[in-house]
Amino acid sequence: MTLDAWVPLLVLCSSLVPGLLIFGLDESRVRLRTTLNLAGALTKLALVGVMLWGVAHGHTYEVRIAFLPGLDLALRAGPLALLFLVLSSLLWLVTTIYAIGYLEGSPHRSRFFGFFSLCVTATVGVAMAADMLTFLLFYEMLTLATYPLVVHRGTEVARRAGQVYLAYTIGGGALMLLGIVWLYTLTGTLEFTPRGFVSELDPSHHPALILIFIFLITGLGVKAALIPLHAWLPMAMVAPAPVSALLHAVAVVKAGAFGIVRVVYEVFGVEFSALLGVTLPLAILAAATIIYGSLRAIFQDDLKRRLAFSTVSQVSYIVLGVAIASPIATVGGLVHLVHQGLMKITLFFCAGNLAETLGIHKVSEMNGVGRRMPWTMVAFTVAAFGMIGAPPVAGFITKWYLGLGALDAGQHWVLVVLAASSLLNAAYFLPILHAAWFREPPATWPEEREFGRRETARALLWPPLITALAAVLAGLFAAMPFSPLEWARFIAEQEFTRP
Amino acid sequence: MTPAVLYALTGLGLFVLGLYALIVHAHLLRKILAFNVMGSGVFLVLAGLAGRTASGIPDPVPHAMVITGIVVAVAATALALSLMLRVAGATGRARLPDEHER
Amino acid sequence: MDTAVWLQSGLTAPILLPLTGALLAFVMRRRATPIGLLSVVALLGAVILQVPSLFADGPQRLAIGGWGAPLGVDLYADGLSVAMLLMTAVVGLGISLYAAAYFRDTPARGQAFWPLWLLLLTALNALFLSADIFNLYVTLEILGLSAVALTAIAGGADALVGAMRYLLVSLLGSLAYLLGVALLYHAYGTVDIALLAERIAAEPATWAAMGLMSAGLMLKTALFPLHFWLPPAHASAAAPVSAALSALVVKGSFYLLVRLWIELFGEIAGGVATLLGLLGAAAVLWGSIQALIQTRLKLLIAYSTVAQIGYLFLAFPLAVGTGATAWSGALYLALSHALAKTAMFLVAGNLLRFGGHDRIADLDRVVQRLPLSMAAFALAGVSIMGLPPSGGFIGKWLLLEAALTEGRWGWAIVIILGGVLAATYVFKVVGYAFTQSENPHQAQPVPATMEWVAFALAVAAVLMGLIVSQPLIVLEIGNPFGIQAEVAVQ
Amino acid sequence: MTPMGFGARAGHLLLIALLAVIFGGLALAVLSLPSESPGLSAQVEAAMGETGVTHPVTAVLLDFRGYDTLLELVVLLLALAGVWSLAEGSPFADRRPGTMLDRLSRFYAPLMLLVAGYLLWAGSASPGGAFQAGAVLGAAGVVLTLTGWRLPVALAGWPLRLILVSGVSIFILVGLVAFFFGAVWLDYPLEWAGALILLIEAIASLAIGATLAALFLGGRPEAHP
Repeated sequence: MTLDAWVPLLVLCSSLVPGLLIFGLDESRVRLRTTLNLAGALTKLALVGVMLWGVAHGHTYEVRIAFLPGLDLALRAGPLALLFLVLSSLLWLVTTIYAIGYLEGSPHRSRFFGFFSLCVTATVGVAMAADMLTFLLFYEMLTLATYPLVVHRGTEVARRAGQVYLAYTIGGGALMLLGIVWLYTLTGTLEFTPRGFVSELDPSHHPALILIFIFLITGLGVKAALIPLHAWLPMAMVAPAPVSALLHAVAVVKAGAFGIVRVVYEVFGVEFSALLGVTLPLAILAAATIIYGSLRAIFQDDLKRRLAFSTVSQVSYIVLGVAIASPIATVGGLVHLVHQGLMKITLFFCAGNLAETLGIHKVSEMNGVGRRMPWTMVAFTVAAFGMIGAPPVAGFITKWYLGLGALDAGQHWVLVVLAASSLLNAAYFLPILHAAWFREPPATWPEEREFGRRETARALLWPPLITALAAVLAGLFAAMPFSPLEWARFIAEQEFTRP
Repeated sequence: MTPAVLYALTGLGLFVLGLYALIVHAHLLRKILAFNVMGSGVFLVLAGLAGRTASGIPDPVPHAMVITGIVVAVAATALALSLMLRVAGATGRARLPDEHER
Repeated sequence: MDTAVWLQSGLTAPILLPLTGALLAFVMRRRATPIGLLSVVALLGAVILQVPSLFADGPQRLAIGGWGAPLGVDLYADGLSVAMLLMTAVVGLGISLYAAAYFRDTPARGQAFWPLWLLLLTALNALFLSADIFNLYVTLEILGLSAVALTAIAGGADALVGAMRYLLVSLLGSLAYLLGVALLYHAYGTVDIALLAERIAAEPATWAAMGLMSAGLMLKTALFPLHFWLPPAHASAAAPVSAALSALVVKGSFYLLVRLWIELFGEIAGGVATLLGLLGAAAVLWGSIQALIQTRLKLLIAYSTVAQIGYLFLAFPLAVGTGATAWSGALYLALSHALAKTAMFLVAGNLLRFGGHDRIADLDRVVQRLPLSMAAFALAGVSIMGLPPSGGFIGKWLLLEAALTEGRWGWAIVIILGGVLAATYVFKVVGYAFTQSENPHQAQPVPATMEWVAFALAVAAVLMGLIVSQPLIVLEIGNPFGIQAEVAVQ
Repeated sequence: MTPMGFGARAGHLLLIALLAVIFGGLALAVLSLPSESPGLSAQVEAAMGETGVTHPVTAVLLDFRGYDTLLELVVLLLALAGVWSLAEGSPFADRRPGTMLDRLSRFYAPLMLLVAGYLLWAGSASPGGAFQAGAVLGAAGVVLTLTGWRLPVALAGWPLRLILVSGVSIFILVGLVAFFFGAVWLDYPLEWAGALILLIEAIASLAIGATLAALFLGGRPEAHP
């Protein structure tokens, strides 16, 4: 094995090994646990940085392990993988810092951080998987690693939520398995290939391929929370805030969306998908999810549930971008993978801060909170504007490219969806902002904790500020090399350019 | 019908008869006896059909098998009876409880 | 040592080592535990040492007493036998280590356990190595009787009644099998499997023998609807015994059925294969649903065994046309199920020891209090559900591949559905392990050995999914599935 | 096993019909067998010279299929181990016979030993052998047990267990002798075969007799005073 082949494995191990070590740690070893967590996160970030530089300069990072006869387990860090890798390793670091602050003094932290690390391991595995089988492996591992986080609190509500979460994800995984084995019996390979590997099949197999597409997308759509498979997501809100942040912005829903990207571009090929006639239904489904999620969000008083429905809506931008099947829309969809992550994680961090510091769980309790916690609410505001699509925050870039792409592909109806969605986004975010900044604060907060001069604990405050800043920078410097947008263009070129 | 076949058919009859008793009777002792009847039937088939030789001297191999089979049956019966006594001691009846466990 | 002696010690050691251990443990009651552990370690060593020579020389045949078939009894080892031997030795070692700790407080039961347990291992190994259908009858009887006696060791009305029912079923199965042997011998003049394979023809005697032997073995393997005896017996036995019954004993009769099917009956069976598959499918669904509605952990695990046995029988129809893929899949499932199910039953034993009960809804935060055991349960569950990477996943993948290659949708859906149901019942347990019970209970200490053994076996079940090629190559030694003869690994 | 549930008449008739079908099928199979079949007679005949015994059934039992017989001894031992694991004491702990029974048994027991010895010896040439001898020995043990004779406490522990396992043990050991002659397990050297088989049979019948008697006793003799 060359040195380059080791890098993907090291990326996996940088969270796997600390995770396993943490399981064995006694609850009281706070410092060692924190050291392991941060060392793992920093190592991963550094390794991913190396790969980013390498891939931009033409290196390939690939490792294979013989598995079944004719099938390998393979990890490969290509441009698309790196988009997701950079996002997840960056946000892991931030979330870890946040979680350390958030869970200070609460029980079972070794278990929590252990599964947290496994969760990230699975996510980077999903990102680097070079074929459907490896993808499935990490995809299922993600399900298993997140379950203990969802039921972490050990209440009856948490157990029920866990049950629902599993029912959806295991069912989805089973459909995917069926689709994957079927695909394998037809093609004899599962390797992700730019522009797909099924277009050569005899046209008599096209009905089978359409069914396989449906199986795979259904399986992935569960995690990506496409309607009607989204019900688990709001229920999973019983988990601690860092988990919600992780589920929504980095790991679970992103793994689903990323999988859809892989399937459309590198299993079927976007042009062949359009030929099969499966992209338009997918686009309509995504559009319906966007509108439905936003509509439901408006009527949630529970802040985390409102954010959850917002996630349902926002993740489908990615799917929409993919399903429009034009190069420009692809850029919009891919870049939203990163943008939505930055913005949504900020929002969840802020929600967690409000709950931890003031005991605020509901939108109706947020009157005047901007005065009590200005920095938190600044971050929240930035991210909310991003979600609505106001420039210069990153969300604007997404919507711009999606709109251009839809025009380019002649799908004008998408513009209506985008406009409606932005209005709805505004409808569920602006009242919050208005209440937080312009209403009088109540005499007492539901459950206030004292943090001295600062508005809240330092480990809780910095992460949302950093991610909010990142969301702004991603929007402002979208044209710079290595910006998410430029990277998404780099990928889109590979997927569409034909000799 | 040669005697060999007659023995074999008798053996089959015993086998099926034993099976009937095994299913129908509730008392464990009867079940154990039924199993012994079945076993005898099998041994009769095994040994009876060994007589189909031209010389009239039966094939010795099935006879050795029957001896082995009998010893196994004796051992199994001993264990079964012992177990039956324990079941009777523990539940007060030498029969299996009704089918609620199915 | 010259090769001849080496060869025969390779074939006889798996039988003689545990047998000698059993005799010594029987005579020297007070030393039974160290004797037992030593024999099982030696057994594992002997089986492992045998593998390289099989790779080098292909399948091995040993004519005991120098006579050779048809007069004498032959031992025969190919990849299939060795895979089963390895499974037995590994799981056997795990169960032995566990039992040593489990019976520490009840020495009388321990002294009764060891000879019976070593005889059970003897019987299994003799069964996996025998090439003679009458000899196989004797091994089946040893297997059945030792399993029954072990079940009864737990004492208590449940265990005794379970053992009694098990005994009757086991004896009935053996007699049906023996009648089949009688018919085959008198029809073809031999009881050697290889010779029978040459002579067998599609005629009434063969069909009758097939019916009798298959029915007997199905009864012993607890294939739906003949599974009724299994849950009460497996659930009421002592933990190490439950593990042995579910992991190993039912595999013995299943192995024999596969052997007979491949060598003798497969060609002439016709629609019977489909019937076996349908019963298997029914077992998958029925067993899983029953597992799901159980309120006691050990019964849940026992019904899970009923379901998993069903999976094994899906290979019978799927092998028609796809051959090695389907058989490899079923055997892979059997091997990883042995590891996973042992781990599960041992965990159940730990929980029983810990809380004094196995009511699922009252597990009361065992995730925190016995983390290692619950980790073992969850990991074993991963394999039972068939999620990657685990041995169970590989088995299901191969079965699915066999089903979909031929476009047999019905079987594929059963395979998938069974996995989803398995996930539901496994996570039912895991979910309750996180929550606080309304009936908090006294906690008894659980010896560390008992936790670590379960954990190690569960990890092994998962690792089976990462080291796939080696077990598959072992399985192919001597081409036991009789297909693709030209590409068989020699 | 549905004893009472099948009480319904229809179910009962169905069962009988099913069993009749099974019988019919099996009978058809038996009737379809060739009316004449030598089985393995000829091969046994041909190989008798290499066995050291002259009775074919004994040759099959102890030589050709000696391995089966070894396992069969294991089954007996196993049953005993099972019975012992079930019951700690014997139900015949304190039972005294009447005078008549006592005297008769003292007369019969030695006679039965003699008969057993004869059966054993005869087995190499005519019907008889280890199992028949062992059965008679076992019966002697049963008679003695019933008439109140008890194994001395000093012998009831490991010495008894040693006797019980001696049958299987001698089989294994004699089998291993072949190893040192470079032959296959359980292959007796021709010139020794007769003697070795007799040795195995002698010890095996003792073990079988002891096992059968112990099975009848139903519990470990040393477990009660």
